[in-house]
Amino acid sequence: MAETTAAPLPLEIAGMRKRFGALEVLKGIDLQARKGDVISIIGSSGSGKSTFLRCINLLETPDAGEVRVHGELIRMRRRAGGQEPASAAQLRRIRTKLSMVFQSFNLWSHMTVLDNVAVPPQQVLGKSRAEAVKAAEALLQRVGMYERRHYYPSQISGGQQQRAAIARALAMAPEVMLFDEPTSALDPELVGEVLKVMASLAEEGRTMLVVTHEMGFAREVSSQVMFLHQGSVEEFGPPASVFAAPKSDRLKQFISRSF
Amino acid sequence: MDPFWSYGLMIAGGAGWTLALIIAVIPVGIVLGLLGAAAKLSSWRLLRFLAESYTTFIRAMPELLVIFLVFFGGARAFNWLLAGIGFPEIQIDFNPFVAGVIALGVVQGAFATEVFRAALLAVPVGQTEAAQACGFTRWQTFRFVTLPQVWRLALPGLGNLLQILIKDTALISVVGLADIMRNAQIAAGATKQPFTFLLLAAAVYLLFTTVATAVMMLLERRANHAWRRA
Amino acid sequence: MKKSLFGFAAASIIALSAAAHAAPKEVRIGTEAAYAPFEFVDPSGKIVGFEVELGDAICAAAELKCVWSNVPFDALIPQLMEKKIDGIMSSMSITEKRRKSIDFTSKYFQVPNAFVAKKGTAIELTKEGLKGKKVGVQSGTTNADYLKKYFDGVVEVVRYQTQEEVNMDLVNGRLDAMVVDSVIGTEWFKTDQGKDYALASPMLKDPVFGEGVGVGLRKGETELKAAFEKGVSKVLADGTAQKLSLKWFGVDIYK
Amino acid sequence: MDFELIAEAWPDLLKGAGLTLQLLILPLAVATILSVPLAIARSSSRFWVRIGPAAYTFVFRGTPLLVQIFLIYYGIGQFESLRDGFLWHNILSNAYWCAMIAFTLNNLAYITELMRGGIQTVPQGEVEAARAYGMSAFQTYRLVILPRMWRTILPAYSNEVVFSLKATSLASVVTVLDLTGQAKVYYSQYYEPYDFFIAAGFLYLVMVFVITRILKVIEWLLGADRRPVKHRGETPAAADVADPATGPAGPA
Repeated sequence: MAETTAAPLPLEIAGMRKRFGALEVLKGIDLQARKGDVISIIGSSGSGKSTFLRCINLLETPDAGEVRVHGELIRMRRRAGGQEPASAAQLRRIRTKLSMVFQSFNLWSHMTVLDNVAVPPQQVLGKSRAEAVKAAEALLQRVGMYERRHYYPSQISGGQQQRAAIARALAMAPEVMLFDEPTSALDPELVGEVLKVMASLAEEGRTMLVVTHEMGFAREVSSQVMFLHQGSVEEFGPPASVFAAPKSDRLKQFISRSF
Repeated sequence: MDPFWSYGLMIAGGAGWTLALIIAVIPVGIVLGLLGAAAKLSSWRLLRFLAESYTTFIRAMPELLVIFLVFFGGARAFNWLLAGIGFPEIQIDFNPFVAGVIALGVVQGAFATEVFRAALLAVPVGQTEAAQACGFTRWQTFRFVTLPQVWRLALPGLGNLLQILIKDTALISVVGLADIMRNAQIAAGATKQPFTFLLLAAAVYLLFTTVATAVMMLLERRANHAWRRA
Repeated sequence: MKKSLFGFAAASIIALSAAAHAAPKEVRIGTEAAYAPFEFVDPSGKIVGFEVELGDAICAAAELKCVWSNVPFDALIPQLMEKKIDGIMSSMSITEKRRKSIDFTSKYFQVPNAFVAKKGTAIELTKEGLKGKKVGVQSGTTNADYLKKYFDGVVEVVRYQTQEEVNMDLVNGRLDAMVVDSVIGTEWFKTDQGKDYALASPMLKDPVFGEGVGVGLRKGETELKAAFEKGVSKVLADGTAQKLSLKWFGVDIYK
Repeated sequence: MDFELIAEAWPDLLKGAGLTLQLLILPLAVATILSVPLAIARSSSRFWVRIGPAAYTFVFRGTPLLVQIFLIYYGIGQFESLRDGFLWHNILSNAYWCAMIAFTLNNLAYITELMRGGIQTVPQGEVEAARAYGMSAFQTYRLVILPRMWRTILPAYSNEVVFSLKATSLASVVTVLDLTGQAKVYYSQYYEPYDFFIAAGFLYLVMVFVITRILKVIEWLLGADRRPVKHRGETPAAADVADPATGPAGPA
């Protein structure tokens, strides 16, 4: 895993720690994602997997640890009781390289599907409206949402919303995509359409971090699986080894409950 | 005595009238509001029409104009009305206080109608159905099931109305009630210190509205008792 | 159930307000007590002033029990007509226009009116002299009628609820002048607030100002009018009025 | 009712209604604009940022507008130094502007609280999404929070506009001849309580009706995101009609 390459890795995380009050949620986590890696992060609820993902793009501020995106370190500075990003501008720039897909979609409900996808590149990346719309339309086609592009989020199903949200994430042309339990809020019959889109992204060679409960996806699509338990990495490896030959008892137990 | 203190005392005395006005208007507003809500939800079209016109007109009229109408024209209208229904000997004295109670009561009633109507509609149908299934009469259902819940649902709206009422009482000073505002104006005119005395009046009103907010919060907490977890 | 509730509400409103009508000998006098030194509210909340003392003397001479109530000036006549009060003593001049609505006793004093402005200002009573000036008056007074009759569209007439507000705004500099009772003016010049002001025109003589101040009464109340007439002539004849004038103004306004 | 009297007063009443509209629109517009930064400060998590606006709205919502107008119109005259100044000669000496200032300050307090409520109801997830996509605080407010807030508060805002319209009648107390002021002048000339006040009331009713209709239309226009879909009358090109479920074909 710790293989050295000349080109910087898309995402490197070292020693990430986070506590909420007395509870230590992340106890020093390291992760390196190579280009094209699809890393599934699994674990029971409360294992810290969502917090880990949210700490990567600093929606939660970690107490300690380093995040490097394409070799660039997100600079932090100390402040009373922890740390904070040193440069808001740098953070914003790096966040554009780490697109996030949320559990509850979080589409902007006052914008049409098209605007949801076109506005961030236009506003944040400074693209022209025409360019942003053209790109957005192509991406919506890609996720099968083109003919719904003038609908508002409340007018379409959860699965459609999540596919639109994925298009929104793609529109930023991100280095790494972060998926925070993207199918957990969906009715079972809608899960498939979202997973299918994600699988096609993996096929394209996108670098993805996916917090998920979908063991089928983790086993069949991902290149690496990270099993978190109480804030620590319990096991890490290719799905074949993690699922077929789990070493720890906890993972064995987890797997037996999950299938 | 130093004029500041004597006029200050006069403004404090005016607070008595303001308080009396508030206390007198509240029941008028609540009764008119309940009647209005009942009329709006009744199956009788004429009643619905009357209640609808009442709230539409009154809620569109400036309070000051309602006060002028009642104060300058109320006695004539009322005496005419009373003579019409056969009580020519009854004379109603529309002094500023009575005019204030009627004008503000009518205004509060129009707003309270909307508050009660919304609250009545918000009581789930299942609740009354359950009561009827237990063999309650319609009155018992209203008294023991609907009303307590309406009260709880209407309280926040009524709290807003109380705030409006407290501030609206100041308008009665324009037709001469010796309330906080009027006395503050007298003090302002007599002392050359309008800012000082008007600020004092503002402080007294702020005290009133703050206490009213606290009281309403207390009432809401009590009314919500059953809905709180132990 | 609804009917009885409404009946109850109506009955309680009537009970609330009908009580005052039982004793007929009591006469309710309306005055607008923001007109120092004729009538004003002292810090203890009592209505006092020259006209109040004179009115009490008139009532005593007429063998009536007078109760004073403070009513906005432009509400006095309507209140009288609607029987909320029984008489008006509020420096209200006897005019033809008011006679259409109410009755008056003979006058118990008469004070000419004039323009008041900053000391040293002389106001020319012509359209050119007053052009564009902002002139304050109390709403519903003969002063307002005068300006409307002769200078409508020439001066900007600013109407106030009370005379005290006119005084305040003249001092505040929002007005160029005011038209007011000359006695009100001269008394006000003695106060700290009014010390920089003076009469700025000759006394105004015009029918709009009426024939002096009388007690305003409802039409047709001959008995009450006779009683007040008796009272008025008595205080004028026995020197009470002159004495009160000296007490309040330092001059005899009856000369 | 005496229609001849009303006819005589009518032109002046209309003139008064025009003034009433001015007293409504200008203060409302200024207050609405100023409310945005104030509401943002008011909902700040930092005590020292939020205390100022909080105190302001507490005082201005807790005291009668009449007191506020009197304080501005008569009260300020107490300070002689001010009476010689530029501000006095150009603005404060004019009752019209004093009323405008009082209404603006009053509206500002109410609309600020309204907007604070609206800002608080914006779903945290949508704000988070804006941050996650690299939007600055300013962009987040402009593109996500404020548009959402407007849609939430519009019905309450309409109520505020109606209240504000009614409140303009208080300008008549400081000599402004607005609609109520004109009615009062005619009343004190003729002592006919019904004609002028009812005619004025009718004009207020018309204004309320028209204003609420306009606001309803705006509400409707902004409410597209919450209405069920109607057919939008556009035929998607044949290429777009890929089955959404199988469209982005990929191995599963």
